[in-house]
Amino acid sequence: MSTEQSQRSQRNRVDGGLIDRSDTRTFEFNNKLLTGFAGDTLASALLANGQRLVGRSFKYHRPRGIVSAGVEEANALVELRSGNLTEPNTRATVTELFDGLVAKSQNHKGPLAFDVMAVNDALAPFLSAGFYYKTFMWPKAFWEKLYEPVIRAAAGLGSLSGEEDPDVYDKGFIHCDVLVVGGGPAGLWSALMAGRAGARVVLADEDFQLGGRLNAETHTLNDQSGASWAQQLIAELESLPNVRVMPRTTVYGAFDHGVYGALERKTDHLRLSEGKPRQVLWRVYTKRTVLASGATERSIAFGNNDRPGVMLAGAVRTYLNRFAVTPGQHVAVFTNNNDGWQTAKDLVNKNINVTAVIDSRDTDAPFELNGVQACMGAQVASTSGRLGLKRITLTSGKSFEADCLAVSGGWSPNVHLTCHQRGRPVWNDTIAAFVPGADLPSGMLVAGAANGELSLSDALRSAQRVVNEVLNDLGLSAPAEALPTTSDSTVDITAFWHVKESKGRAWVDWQNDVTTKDVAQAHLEGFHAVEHLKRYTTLGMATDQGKTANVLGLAIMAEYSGKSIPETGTTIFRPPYTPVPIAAFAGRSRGKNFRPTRLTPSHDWATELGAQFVEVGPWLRAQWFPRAGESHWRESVDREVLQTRASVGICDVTTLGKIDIQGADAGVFLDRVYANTFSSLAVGKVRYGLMLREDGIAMDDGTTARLGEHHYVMTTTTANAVSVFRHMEFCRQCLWPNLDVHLISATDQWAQYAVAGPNSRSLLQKIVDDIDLSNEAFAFMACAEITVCGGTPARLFRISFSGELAYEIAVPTRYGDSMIRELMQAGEEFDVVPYGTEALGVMRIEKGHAAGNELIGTTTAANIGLGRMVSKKKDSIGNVLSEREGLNSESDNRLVGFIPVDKSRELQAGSHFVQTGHAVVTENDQGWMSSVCYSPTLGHSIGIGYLQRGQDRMGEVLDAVSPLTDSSVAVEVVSPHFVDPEGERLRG
Amino acid sequence: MRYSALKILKEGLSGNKGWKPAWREPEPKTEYDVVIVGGGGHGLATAHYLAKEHNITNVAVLEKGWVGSGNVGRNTTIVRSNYLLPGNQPFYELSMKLWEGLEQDFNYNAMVSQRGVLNLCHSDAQRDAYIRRGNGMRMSGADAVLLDEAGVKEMCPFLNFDNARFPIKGGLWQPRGGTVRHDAVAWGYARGADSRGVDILQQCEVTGFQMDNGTCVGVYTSRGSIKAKKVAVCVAGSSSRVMEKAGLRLPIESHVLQAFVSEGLKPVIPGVVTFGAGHFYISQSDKGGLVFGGDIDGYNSYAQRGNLPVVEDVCEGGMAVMPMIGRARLLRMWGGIMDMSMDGSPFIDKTDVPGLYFNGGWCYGGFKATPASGWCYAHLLATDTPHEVATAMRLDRFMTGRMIDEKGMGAQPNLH
Amino acid sequence: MVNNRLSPRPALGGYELTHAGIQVKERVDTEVFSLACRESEKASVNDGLQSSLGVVWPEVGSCSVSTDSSVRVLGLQRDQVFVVLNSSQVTDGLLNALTNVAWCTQQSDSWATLEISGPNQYQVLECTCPIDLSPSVFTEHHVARTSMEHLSSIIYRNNDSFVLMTPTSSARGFLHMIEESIQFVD
Amino acid sequence: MMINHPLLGLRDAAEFVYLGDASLINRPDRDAPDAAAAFYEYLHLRDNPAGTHRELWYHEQGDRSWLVVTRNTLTHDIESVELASDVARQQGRDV
Repeated sequence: MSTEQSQRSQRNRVDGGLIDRSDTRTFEFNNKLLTGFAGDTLASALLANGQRLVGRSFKYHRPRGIVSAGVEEANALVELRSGNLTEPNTRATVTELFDGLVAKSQNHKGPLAFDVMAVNDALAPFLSAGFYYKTFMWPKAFWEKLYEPVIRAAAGLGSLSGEEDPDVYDKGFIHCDVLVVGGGPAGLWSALMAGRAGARVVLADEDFQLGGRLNAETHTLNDQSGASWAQQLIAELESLPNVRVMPRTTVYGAFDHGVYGALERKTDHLRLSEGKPRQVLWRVYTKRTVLASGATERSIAFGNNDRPGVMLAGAVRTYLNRFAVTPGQHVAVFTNNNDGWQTAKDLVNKNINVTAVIDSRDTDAPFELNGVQACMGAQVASTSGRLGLKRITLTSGKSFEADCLAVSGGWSPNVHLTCHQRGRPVWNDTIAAFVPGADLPSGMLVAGAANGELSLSDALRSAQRVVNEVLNDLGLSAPAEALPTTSDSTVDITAFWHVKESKGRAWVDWQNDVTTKDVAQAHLEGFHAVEHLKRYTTLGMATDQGKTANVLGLAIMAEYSGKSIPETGTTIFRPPYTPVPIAAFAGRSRGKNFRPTRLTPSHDWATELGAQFVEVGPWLRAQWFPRAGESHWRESVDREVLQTRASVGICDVTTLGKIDIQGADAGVFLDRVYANTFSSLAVGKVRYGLMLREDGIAMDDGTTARLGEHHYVMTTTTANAVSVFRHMEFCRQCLWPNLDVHLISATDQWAQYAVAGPNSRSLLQKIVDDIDLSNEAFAFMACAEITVCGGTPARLFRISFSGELAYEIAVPTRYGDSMIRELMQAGEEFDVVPYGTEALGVMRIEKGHAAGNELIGTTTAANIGLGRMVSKKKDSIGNVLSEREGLNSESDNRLVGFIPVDKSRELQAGSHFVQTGHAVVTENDQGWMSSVCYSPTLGHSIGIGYLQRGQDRMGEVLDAVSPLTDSSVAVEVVSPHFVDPEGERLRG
Repeated sequence: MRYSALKILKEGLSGNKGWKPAWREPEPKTEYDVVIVGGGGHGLATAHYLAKEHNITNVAVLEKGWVGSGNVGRNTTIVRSNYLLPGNQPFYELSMKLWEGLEQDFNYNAMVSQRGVLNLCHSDAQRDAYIRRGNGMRMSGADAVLLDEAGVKEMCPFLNFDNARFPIKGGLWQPRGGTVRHDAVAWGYARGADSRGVDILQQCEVTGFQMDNGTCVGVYTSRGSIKAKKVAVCVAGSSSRVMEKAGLRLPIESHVLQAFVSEGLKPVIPGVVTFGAGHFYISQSDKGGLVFGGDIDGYNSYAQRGNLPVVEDVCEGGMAVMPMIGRARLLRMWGGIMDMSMDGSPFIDKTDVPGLYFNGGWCYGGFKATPASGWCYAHLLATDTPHEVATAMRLDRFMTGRMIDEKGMGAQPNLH
Repeated sequence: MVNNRLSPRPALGGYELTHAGIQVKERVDTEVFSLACRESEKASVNDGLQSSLGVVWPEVGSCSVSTDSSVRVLGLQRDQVFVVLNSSQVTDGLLNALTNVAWCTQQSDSWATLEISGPNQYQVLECTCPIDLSPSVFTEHHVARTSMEHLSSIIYRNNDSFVLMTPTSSARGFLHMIEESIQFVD
Repeated sequence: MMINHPLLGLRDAAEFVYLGDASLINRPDRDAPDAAAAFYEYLHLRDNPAGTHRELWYHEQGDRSWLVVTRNTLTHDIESVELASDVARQQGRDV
């Protein structure tokens, strides 16, 4: 389409503005191809094309149009883009127009102009505030089957695609001295002064075009237009190396201690993001914040004030002056202040027909406008026009033609960020609005309209005052620069909220369809508290969070209850200031990158072997190593177990936490953190240790080796490595700060492999350099620092988790890959088998070792049969509270073994135990099965679990019941040590 | 005023001008049989059941702000009875049964929506633990269904099955779980209690306890002093602050829990879904907002607001398990103050002070407990014996070592 | 005894990349030792460090660099520092010296080390690193330990580049994060 | 939140892990006659004020120091930050 053609189709386009007419942009709204220009928003382009009807309201499906030109938009919400890029509830008023943009209206069945759901509007008398709380209760079953599904189906506005968001998102951190929120006159001035003074400044503005109202008004500064003055300041700001100018960036929240959240929209103005982050969520750390977030205009409630064409008066000026669009050809104005008059004036100057200015103030008109009828002390009673405004009627009966009604109910400062830390705004009668209170977030100062200083000269003066204070706080000197001289106007408001003689419903919250009658009814039913009003009527709970509606609603409530507005109070402003995509808060932490992955040193080698991997906390571990011909995981696991028990197997156990403990008091320290004693452990020996929490419950277990007089190496379980380290630092720094003991994690330092099975000694003997591994020289629970493979330093521990003769050998991680390959090669003659976590688990159950399924944070030492290990001769963490009565009951659970009476049956972990034939109810619950496996060694299913008085019930037959999995198996209580109960193999 | 479809019709036709206040706004009397401190869900439910089940109607509920201004009005509305331990599970199952009859009970539609609660599991060990839990639920009379990966996929095809850091292995599903419109619970109980003669006193802050020879005989309030035969404190979130006025220290810390809601969306999420490898749970409200949350911020706070790390943590969990919500926008974040107890379980008990009773320590699970909490607290107040499903919820259990520690985290409130 | 010697393998295989005005290189020639001592022993430890390596025990958050820049001590904790030096400098004599000075632990294999440089390095790092790295604040004499995208890291300056140390087991994820950041650079 | 680390300056609280009431430093004497009651109170009956609270934070993603942070639980304002080991020594935890 040629520029000329597109100009013609944009019938509401006027002269001027900040759009680029040389850059035509084609877009689609409800399958209709339209054009606009670079610099347009979707809303301005729609208005340019005469598209007034853009959506349907939430509850009554009323036809709705564009009301604002900013983030406060309540009505013009569209589904932007399509397919998996669909963005529901997108405000057309802040959507930058790009070539190829596709948007659809929302919340209607059938075409936008003929929404069948609009029947709700006819039923409105029965759907008033809170109606759903009072009905749908009979008959009882109908709620779930009929009423609720119908209500739910009608809920919501736009739709998600149901597909994964394909865009990427990023996060970032910015440090600065001064964060300036808002790039209007006050923000630009503050940023420039701070920048010139040498402060590190961040200037963030939600708009793609900085300048704020300067771009929307016809004010002049030093005889320049507002927009060009803004351009000049922006250019200088961008030239300063210590200033970061961030357009398209919304500071959405003020958090503790000078932390601000900001969302930068990087590619939302482009058709595709092309692999770059769509948005970046910045965390801004700042010393001072200048909040220059401006103000938002309110409406007035009167009959049918929701018709497409009824708009905010300031927004009309924005469209006219910035976007070169007139929202109508015959515009009327309804105002309670001078600002509405400014709209009429700007329209007249653009030769748009202004049919009337209706002013609720019973005073003289602030100025005369040629050909414009002024109705002072007048009120609009109603409007007409099915899908768009055609006429307005005053309470006096007078009526005017209008396809646009510009309404100005006064301006509310955007105090949101001042309240994010529970500060409360205070009421200012002069401007009939809430302004920031005294309890601001620390480090925040407010300038300009956000502070209730609504005129341009006041805004600049306050910016000057605020930035000087900021610079003084920072120890910087303020540059000497006089404020520009400005054309100016005062708002001069007389509070006026709603037209009592309205014909038809008068809307307070457009999006959630809350009317003045709903407010009245809430009052009638005793919902006087402002939070009750909000919750009962849903006032202010829509996507705009009541930016235009809240003050109106509570002012009307105040009127009904005969209280003042400050007495009535406000609801709480919560972050975010404007909605933020959930994906932006997640950033890169999604999919496989949700959390870090830790890989073991043998990972590549295991991958080459085709190992199946499993997530174990942060780690990926080999679960089993399938071989050709094995079709079921059990085949692989059984083979790994049997071969290990028959000859030798190797398993990567690097993931166990390793803590290096050194210091003159290392032994004393260990005695205090472990329930059992370590100071007496001989150098070159390893001991099993049980660690309790201070409440006497088992925290972790593992082996600790004494490598030297003052040097121990502790192993923790994989899962608890981090929390045990933290706990030990607590003990070291907070409880016994004078002990000479030092901790450092060595988990990543060492690649550690378990070598288990009767041939493990023979295998290792081939690897180690000159050390005698015979039972005499290196007995069970021995350890040593050695070298392997001709000089590589290593640590060797003779410990066993499998119950076999076994060792763990550790080499520096850089040798880990080489080591596993060497071990496998050396083991070839023994038919060595690598085994994974499944076989490891089978062997430990066969051996009756408690592990993660057993140590669940409620387990006492007695539960796992280690009660005697808690030394009473010394103080240790958990020692005293482990003696509490409730942890030492005779009837306590004990860890015992279970075998199915019918050996062909499979046991089920998570089964509960009841006495044979007893009812499967809580009262008869005697414990549960914690771990089960098929034991290839025994040839049947085995389990370990907790049973009341289990130690005294060997041989008893019980039911292991699992109603959840429909199983009930008769089991015999046995010792948990299924294999080699005397421990001959591991000592051999 | 009784509510019905007919009533709505009648009022609708006459301009909705005949509605009466949902509850009275009486002046405080000088003395009551029972004074309940705290006009939240639990306090109002207690009053309702005291009146309805025990015929004790000379009762006042004292609320420092407005009815329902505490956690009953700022939670994520989930109800379920999928607890692990015998000290908890029968209690929550009683609560579930009371939810199921609630609307008829108090003539108010709280929109109990039993669309199911699905807890995802991501490892064999987690599945084993869920089986143990599910079996315990079934043994207490609750419903529970174990789903494998295919079963989860059928129910929630939009979850991340292809590219997950912690793949979904299955889930434990409680079909009767779901959500309830939170404010309506407070309002419904308030109406139920009020209609039976209970005085609901808003803007009435308790400033102290009247003691006589070591016995609590009433309270001092911002609206004057009030005598009572029994004083029942029920102010979760502020328990330590209030009980301190009676000289009592509690095994409780106050922590902030944040919650989030998205813009309104057409229905996409069938019930409640919880992620098992991170802190994230979600449901969709009757109005279409995605209501979600995760872990507590983790530090003591009375500020009713949180900070960014947890916001990000929750959304990371959401995107990890449910990447279709990425383009939905987070509309509002808020915080409530939780009574985090030392074992993650609540208290419904007498105190060492005669005449003074305590209900609190609900951690972030208090909403679902509201009916049973009121029921059992009313039972305790009326009979001076604990209700049979609440016998383990004792204040002295840390002294005796009989904790109810569902998560096994020990005396570390921010980990429960 | 087998005859095959074990061959070392760097955590990231000796990674190198130049893209979008960024250079990234894995350092494969450094060794890291942790030294720990009590407050009361610091003076003597300091003397030992001076005489053996020409460095001092730095304050937490600071570095001490030898005059020839071959040895750098990272002040990571009040009672614990990392000595970073070139592999070629590691001799039995040096190890003895370190062990005699304070409680010493080999940490070389715990960490993968990346050096990142180029004009866009700030743009890359500001996406993931919460530390203020601006030259006026974070100088050659600073070091910080922090978390980047849930990954532990130690960061310090080396002339015009940044050195990042991260635990070996998650080093591939860390590298992926850096690569992604580079890809995101405008 | 930002914690003004006594050695490192302002650091994001996200780098820290919270424990709770700083009186957890005052671990009772196991050999005292009332040890059972003392340990019960020490572990379970912690300070939970609405106002100034002394509490333990651990700089896990930093210098691994335990800190005593004095913070207002109503406003989150932080009054002071000390090294817990220094506090512990001052409080006489010498063995």
